[in-house]
Amino acid sequence: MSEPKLAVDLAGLEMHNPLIVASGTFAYGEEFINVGGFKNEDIGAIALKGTTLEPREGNATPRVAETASGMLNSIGLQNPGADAVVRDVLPRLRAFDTRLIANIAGGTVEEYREVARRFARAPELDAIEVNISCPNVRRGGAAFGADPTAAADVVAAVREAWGGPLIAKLTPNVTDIAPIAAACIDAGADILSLINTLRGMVIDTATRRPVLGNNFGGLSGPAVKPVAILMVHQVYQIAREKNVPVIGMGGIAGANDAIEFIIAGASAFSVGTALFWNPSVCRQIIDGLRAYLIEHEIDDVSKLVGTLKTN
Amino acid sequence: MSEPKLAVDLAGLEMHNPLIVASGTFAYGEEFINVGGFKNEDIGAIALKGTTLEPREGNATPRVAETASGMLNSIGLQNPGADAVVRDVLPRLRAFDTRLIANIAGGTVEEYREVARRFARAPELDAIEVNISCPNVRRGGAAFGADPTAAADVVAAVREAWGGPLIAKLTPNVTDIAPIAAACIDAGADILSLINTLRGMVIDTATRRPVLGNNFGGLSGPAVKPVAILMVHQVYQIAREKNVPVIGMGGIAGANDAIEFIIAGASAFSVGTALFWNPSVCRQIIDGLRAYLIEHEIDDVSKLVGTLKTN
Amino acid sequence: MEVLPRNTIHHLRCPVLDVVELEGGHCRLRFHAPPIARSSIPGQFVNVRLPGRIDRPRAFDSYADVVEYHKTHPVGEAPFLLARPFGVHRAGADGWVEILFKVVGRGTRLLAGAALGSRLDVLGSIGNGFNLTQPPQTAVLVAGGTGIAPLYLLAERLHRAGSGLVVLVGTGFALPMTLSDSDEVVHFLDKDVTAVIDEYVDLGAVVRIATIEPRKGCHTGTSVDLLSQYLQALPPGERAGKAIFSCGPWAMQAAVAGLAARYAMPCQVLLEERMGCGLGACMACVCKIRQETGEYKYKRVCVDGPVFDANDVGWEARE
Amino acid sequence: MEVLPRNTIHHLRCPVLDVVELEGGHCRLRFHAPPIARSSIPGQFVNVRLPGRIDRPRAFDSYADVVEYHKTHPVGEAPFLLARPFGVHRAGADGWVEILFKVVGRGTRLLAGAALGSRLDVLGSIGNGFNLTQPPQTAVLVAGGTGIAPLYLLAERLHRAGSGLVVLVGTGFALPMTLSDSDEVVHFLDKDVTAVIDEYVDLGAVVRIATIEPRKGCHTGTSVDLLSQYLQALPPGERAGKAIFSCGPWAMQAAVAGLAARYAMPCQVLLEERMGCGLGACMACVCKIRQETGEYKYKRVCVDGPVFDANDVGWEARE
Ligand SMILES: Cc1cc2nc3c(=O)[nH]c(=O)nc-3n(C[C@H](O)[C@H](O)[C@H](O)COP(=O)(O)OP(=O)(O)OC[C@H]3O[C@@H](n4cnc5c(N)ncnc54)[C@H](O)[C@@H]3O)c2cc1C
Ligand SMILES: Cc1cc2nc3c(=O)[nH]c(=O)nc-3n(C[C@H](O)[C@H](O)[C@H](O)COP(=O)(O)OP(=O)(O)OC[C@H]3O[C@@H](n4cnc5c(N)ncnc54)[C@H](O)[C@@H]3O)c2cc1C
Ligand SMILES: Cc1cc2nc3c(=O)[nH]c(=O)nc-3n(C[C@H](O)[C@H](O)[C@H](O)COP(=O)(O)O)c2cc1C
Ligand SMILES: Cc1cc2nc3c(=O)[nH]c(=O)nc-3n(C[C@H](O)[C@H](O)[C@H](O)COP(=O)(O)O)c2cc1C
Ligand code: FES
Ligand code: FES
Repeated sequence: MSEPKLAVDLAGLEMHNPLIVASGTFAYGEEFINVGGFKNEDIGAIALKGTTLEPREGNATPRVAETASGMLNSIGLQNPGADAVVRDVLPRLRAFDTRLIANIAGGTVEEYREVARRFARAPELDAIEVNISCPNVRRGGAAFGADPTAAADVVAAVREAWGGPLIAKLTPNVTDIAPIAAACIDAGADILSLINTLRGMVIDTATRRPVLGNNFGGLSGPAVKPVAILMVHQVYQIAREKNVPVIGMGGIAGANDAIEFIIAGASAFSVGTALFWNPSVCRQIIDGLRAYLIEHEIDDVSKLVGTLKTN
Repeated sequence: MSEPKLAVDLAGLEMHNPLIVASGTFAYGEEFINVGGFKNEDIGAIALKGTTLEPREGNATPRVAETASGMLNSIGLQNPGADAVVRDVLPRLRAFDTRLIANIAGGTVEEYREVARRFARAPELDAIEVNISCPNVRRGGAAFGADPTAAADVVAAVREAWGGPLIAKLTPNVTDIAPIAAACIDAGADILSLINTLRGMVIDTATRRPVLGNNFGGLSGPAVKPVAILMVHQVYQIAREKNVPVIGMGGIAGANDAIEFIIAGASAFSVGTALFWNPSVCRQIIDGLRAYLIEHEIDDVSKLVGTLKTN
Repeated sequence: MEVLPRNTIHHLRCPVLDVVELEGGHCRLRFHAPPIARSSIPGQFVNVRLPGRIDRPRAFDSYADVVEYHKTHPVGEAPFLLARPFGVHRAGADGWVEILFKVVGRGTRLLAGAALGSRLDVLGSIGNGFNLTQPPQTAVLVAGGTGIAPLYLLAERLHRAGSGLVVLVGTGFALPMTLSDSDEVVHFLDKDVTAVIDEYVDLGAVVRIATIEPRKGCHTGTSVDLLSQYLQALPPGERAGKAIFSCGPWAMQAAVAGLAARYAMPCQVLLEERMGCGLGACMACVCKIRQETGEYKYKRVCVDGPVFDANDVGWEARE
Repeated sequence: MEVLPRNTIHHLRCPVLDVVELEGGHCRLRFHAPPIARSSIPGQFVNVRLPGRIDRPRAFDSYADVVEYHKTHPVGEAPFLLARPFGVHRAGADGWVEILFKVVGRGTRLLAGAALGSRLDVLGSIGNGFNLTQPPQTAVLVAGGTGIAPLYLLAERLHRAGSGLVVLVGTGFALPMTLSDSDEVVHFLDKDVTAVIDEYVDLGAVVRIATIEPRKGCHTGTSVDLLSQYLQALPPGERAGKAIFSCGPWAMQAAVAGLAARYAMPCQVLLEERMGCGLGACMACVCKIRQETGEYKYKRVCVDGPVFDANDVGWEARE
C-alpha cells in the first residue's frame, strides 16, 4: 500500500497529522526544541499552556506527584497573561511549522470572552481551545464544565470574540458528559476535546499532609485512559450527529493508545504526560499509527475514526 | 509501645480490624479458604458479592480486562438471588470468624427494599451495604447513586427493612459527591463506603471491538487510588459532622495505601482488586498498618482517622 | 461428570529453574514448586505472575522488615499484572513444574524473559482436572496450537494407566515440541501425512499433525479435519472404550464437540477464558454450562472447570 | 547573575557501566553518554529513568519493527516512572557520566538495582550550571547530605581554574565518599575536627565534616555551623575573592544564604524541586526568584535554575 494519508481537517483546523501536544505539557512550545529527538514535524498542532487575562502566579509547590501509572498536577495556570502571550510568545512560534491552538481559561464568562478577544488579534493563531474545567468564581468555584448552562455560556462568549475553529475542552469530573457536550456544540463549539484531568489527591503518610502544595490536583497519564476512551466514545455519539469532530486524550503513551482513541471516535488526539517520560513519543506514535494503517489497508486516517463495533 | 488497638466499631459494626474484603472480589467468601497464605483472621469483615432479588446471569464474557495499574470488570451482578444467599450461603459462612456484610443491588427502589427484607431475616448478618451504583431501570438506566434524591430513596427503603448497621456505597462517577453523601446520611445511612468503580472502556485495536463483552466496565486497582483518596477526604468532611464513619477503598494494594485512606478520613477500608494479584495482601496490610502505628506511637487505629493536615 | 474434590490452592514464590525458547515464539518454563508438582492432576492450571525484580510485595520476616519495606516501597505503585493462567504441562517427582506457552502479549513476554533464579508468584494447582476415574482403552487427544501443552501431562498419566493414545494436533506454523518423520502410515490419513511429535511417540502414541500452510509430513488443514477423518474411518463397533480429550481455541473445540456428539463419543474439553482472580471469587471467567435441569448457566472456568464435558458446554453462546 | 545560553538537551539511551553501593544507602552509578559528558557544566543535572527491562518504548529500525512491537506491547501499560533529576557528579573525557545518590524512594531504588549493561533513559544536561565566569580565589563549597554529589564536578573545574577550595559537609550518618583523618588542624575549627574526604583533598581542598550524631573527627552539628565558624573566623579583609557555592536541603541552604548575606559574600545555590518534565514545559518545578524589578516570581528550577544567586531566592516562600 502507498503511504496512508495522515493529514486531517477538523472544522477548518488543518493539520498535517492528527497529533496535538496537550495544553500545559508543552508550555508555549519553545522548550522542546532544545531536546534531542524531538521533531517539530512529528506534531500536527501545539495546544499552548492555559492562558488567562491577567498573569497568574500559579499554585504552591510541590505541583506534581507521581501515582500508579499516572501523575497529579496542580500547576494552577501559571501564565504571563493573554497580552504577553499574544505580544511576545506567538510571534516567536511562527518559526514552528505546526498549527497553534491557544488554550484559554478564566474565572468568569467575561474573562473568557476577553481572553478570546485578545487572542483573536493574533494572526499566528489557528484555533482556540476553551478549558471549561476552570472554577467559576461567581458560583462558589464549581467548574464551568460541570454544568451544561455554564459551559454553554462560556463557549457562547468565546464564540462572539473568535471566528476561527473553536474547541471546547470537557472535564471528565461529571456525572454525565453527554448533555455538556451537546450544550457546548449548541453554543457554537466547532470541535470538542476531552478529557481534561480527573481530580485526585495523594497523601504523604510520613507527614500526613497532601503531597501537592495545593492539596489536590488533576490526574493524567496511562491510569486514566480507560475513563477517557469511554467518554470519547460517548461524546462521539452526540458530536457525529452534528458533524463536530472530537479530539481525544488521556493517557496516550504509544501508537496503540492513539489508535484506540481514533477507533472510539477521535479525529485527532493529544499527547500530554507521556512527553514527560518520553520526549520521543510523538515520533513513535506517528510511526506506529502509519504502520497500523498500512497493515490494516486503510489509506486515510479519517476512515478509522469511530470505527468501533460494539459487542 | 504495646500492641496498638486495631479493633474498630463503625456505628455498631464491630470488627477486630478495619480491613474489609470488597464486594465482588471475594464472592461469598468461601473461595479464598482454599488458598494457601490466606487467613480468615486477617480480615475484619467480608462484603459479600452484590445480590439482587432474583438470580442474575450477569454479562457476556470477557468480563475483565487489564489496564495500566488497574482492571475493568463487567461482571453484571451474577448472583443466585437473595433467597438462595440467605438460605444456602450465609449459614455456611458461620464458620468464618469475621463480620458479614451483605451487598445489595436492584433495579428499582422496591427491589432494594425487598432484598433488604430478605437479608434482614438472616441471623448471621452484621450489616447491609447498599450498592447505589446500579442503573435505575425506571429512569433510563442512570445510576441511583448519581442523584441525591434517587440515592436517598434507595437508602430510605432499605432503612425501613433493616435495623442493623446500614452502609451506603457511593459511586465516584458524579460531578459532586458531597450532596449525595449528605442525602444518604439524611435518609438513614449509618456508614458511607466509597469508591465503587470508575466507568471505563478498553478497545482491542486488532478487532476494533471493546475488549469487554459488555463494552464498558468499572475501573479498579491502584490506578484509581488518587481519585478515591480525594473523594474519601471530601465525604469525610460531611460525614464527620454527623458522626457517620466512612469506609474507604479504591486501589489499596499495601499498608501504605490503607494508611492514606485512614488519614483521609476512613475508619475502615476495603481491599478488592489487589486480592487478585496477591492473595496474601490482607496479612501484609495488617502487619504494615500495625508497624506504622507503633512507629508513630499511635495506640489505637481510630486516632489516625482523618488526621490529614491540609497545606 | 463427577466433580473432583477441590484441593488447596498453594500461593508460592517459585524460583525459575529453566526457560527455554522454542520454535515459533513458544517458551517452556520450569519452576520449583513441590506442593504443586505433587498435587497437580492433568487439566489443572497454575496462575502465574512475574513480580517486578524489586517492585513487589514480599513475605516479611519481622515488623522491622515491614517498616523498612514500606518506607521505600509505595506498594500501590508496583507494576500491576493480573496472574496469567497456564495448564500444567509437566511436573517432576523432585518438585518442578513446567508450563509451555506462546508469547502473545505482555504477560507471556515478561515470563519468557524471566531470569533464571528469579521468583514467580504462583497459585496452583487450580480447577478440576480431566475426569480419569475410568481411563479409556484409547484416548484421542485433540490439540489446537498451545492446547498441546496441558494435554501432555494427561497423555503421561493415561499412558501410565494403560490407555492407548491417538494425538491429533493442529498448528499455525510451528510446534513447541520435537518433530520427526515416521514411516508408519496411519490408516485414517493420506500416506503423505507422517510427521510426529517425539515426546508423544515416546509414550507409544499415534501422532499426526495438521497445519494451515502446507508443510511436509503434515496434513494441510486443522486438527478438526484429522479428528473427522479418524472418526469416519473408525468402525462403529470400535467406538466403545475410546474417549476424546480436547484443548484449544473455542471454535476448534466447538467443532470437536460437534464431532464427538455426532459419533456419540465421550469428550472432555479444557476451556480458556479471561480471568480476574483465578480463584472462583470474581465471576469473571464464566462460560455457559448445562445443568442437571437442562438449563444453561454461567459456571466459572477457573474452579468449576477448566475441564467440562463437551456435551454440557453452551457452544453457541459465544462466537 | 549572567545566564548561560541554553544548550541542547540530549535524549539518550545510556548503558550502565557501573553501579557501586556505598555507605549509608548511597549509590554511585556510571553510564555511557558522550554528548552529555562532553557538554556538562558543574551544577547541571541529568534526568534519569530506568526503563522496564522489556516493557519500554524503544527506538525502531523499521516499520516492521514498530508493527511487531505494538502487537505484543500495550505501550500504555509500560511501568510509569517520571524521570528523576540528579546533579552530574563527575564526567570523563571518554564519555562516561556519574551520578551519586541516596536511595530514598522507588526511583532511586530501581536505579540502585540497575543491571550492568542495561540502558537508562537519560535527558541531559539540563539547566544553567554555576556561574564560573570569574572563578573566585577561594571557593567555599557547602554541602548538606547528597548535596555533596553535584559539588564535586564544580570542585574539579574550580581546581583546574586555579581556585582554592574549602569544603564543608554536613551529613546524617554516612558519606558516600572516602573518609580519612588529617593531622592538619584548620584554624576556624576545634582541633578535634579532623575528618576529611580524600577525593576533595586530592584537589587540594581544605575539607571538614559535620555530623548530627557525634562521630570521631567530625564536628557535631551541621554544615551551616561549619560555615558560620569559618566566616566568623575570616578577617573581613579576606572576604574579597571568596565565594560560596551550596547544595543541600532547602532549610540548610536558606541558612547558608542568610550567612552569605550577613557577611556580604557572593553565594550560588543549587535548588531541588519536584519535577514533571524537567524540560521547562510544565511549570511544576518552580521557586520564587527575585526579578530585576525587585518582585518575586515563580521561576523554573529545571531550566531557569537549578543554580540561583542566593540573594535572589525567596527563601521564606517555602518552609
Ligand atoms: C485454564 C487455562 C489454561 C491455559 N493454558 C495455556 C497453556 O498451557 N499454554 C498457553 O500458551 N496458553 C495457555 N492459556 C492461555 C494463556 O492464559 C494466555 O495466552 C495468556 O494469559 C496471555 O497473556 P498475555 O499477557 O501474554 O496476553 P494479553 O493478551 O496481553 O493478556 C491480556 C489479558 O487477557 C488474558 N488473556 C489473553 N489471552 C487469554 C486466553 N487465551 N485465555 C485466558 N486469558 C487470556 C490475560 O491473562 C490477561 O489478563 C490458558 C488459559 C486458560 C484459561
Ligand atoms: C536539580 C536536582 C539535582 C539533584 N541532584 C541529586 C544528586 O546529585 N543526588 C541525590 O541523591 N539526589 C539529587 N536530587 C534529588 C533526587 O532527585 C531525589 O532524591 C529523587 O528524585 C528521589 O526519587 P525517588 O523515586 O527515589 O523518591 P520518591 O520520593 O519516591 O519520589 C517521588 C517523586 O518525588 C520526586 N522527588 C523526591 N525527592 C525529590 C527531591 N529531593 N528533589 C526533586 N524531586 C524529588 C521524585 O523525582 C519523584 O517524582 C536532585 C534533585 C534536583 C531537583
Ligand atoms: C502538568 C499539566 C498541566 C496541564 N495544564 C493544562 C492547561 O493549562 N489547560 C488544559 O486545558 N489542560 C491542561 N492539562 C491537561 C492536559 O492537557 C490533558 O488534558 C491531560 O493531561 C490528559 O492527557 P495526558 O494523560 O496525555 O496527559 C495539563 C496537564 C498536565 C499534566
Ligand atoms: C470483579 C469485581 C466485582 C465487583 N462487584 C461489586 C459488587 O457486586 N458490588 C459492589 O458494590 N462493588 C463491586 N465491585 C467494586 C469493589 O467492591 C470496589 O468498590 C472497587 O473494586 C474498588 O476497590 P479496589 O480498587 O480495591 O478493587 C467489584 C469490583 C470488582 C473488581
Ligand atoms: S477468574 Fe475469578 S471466578 Fe474465575
Ligand atoms: S519540571 Fe517541568 S518546567 Fe521544570
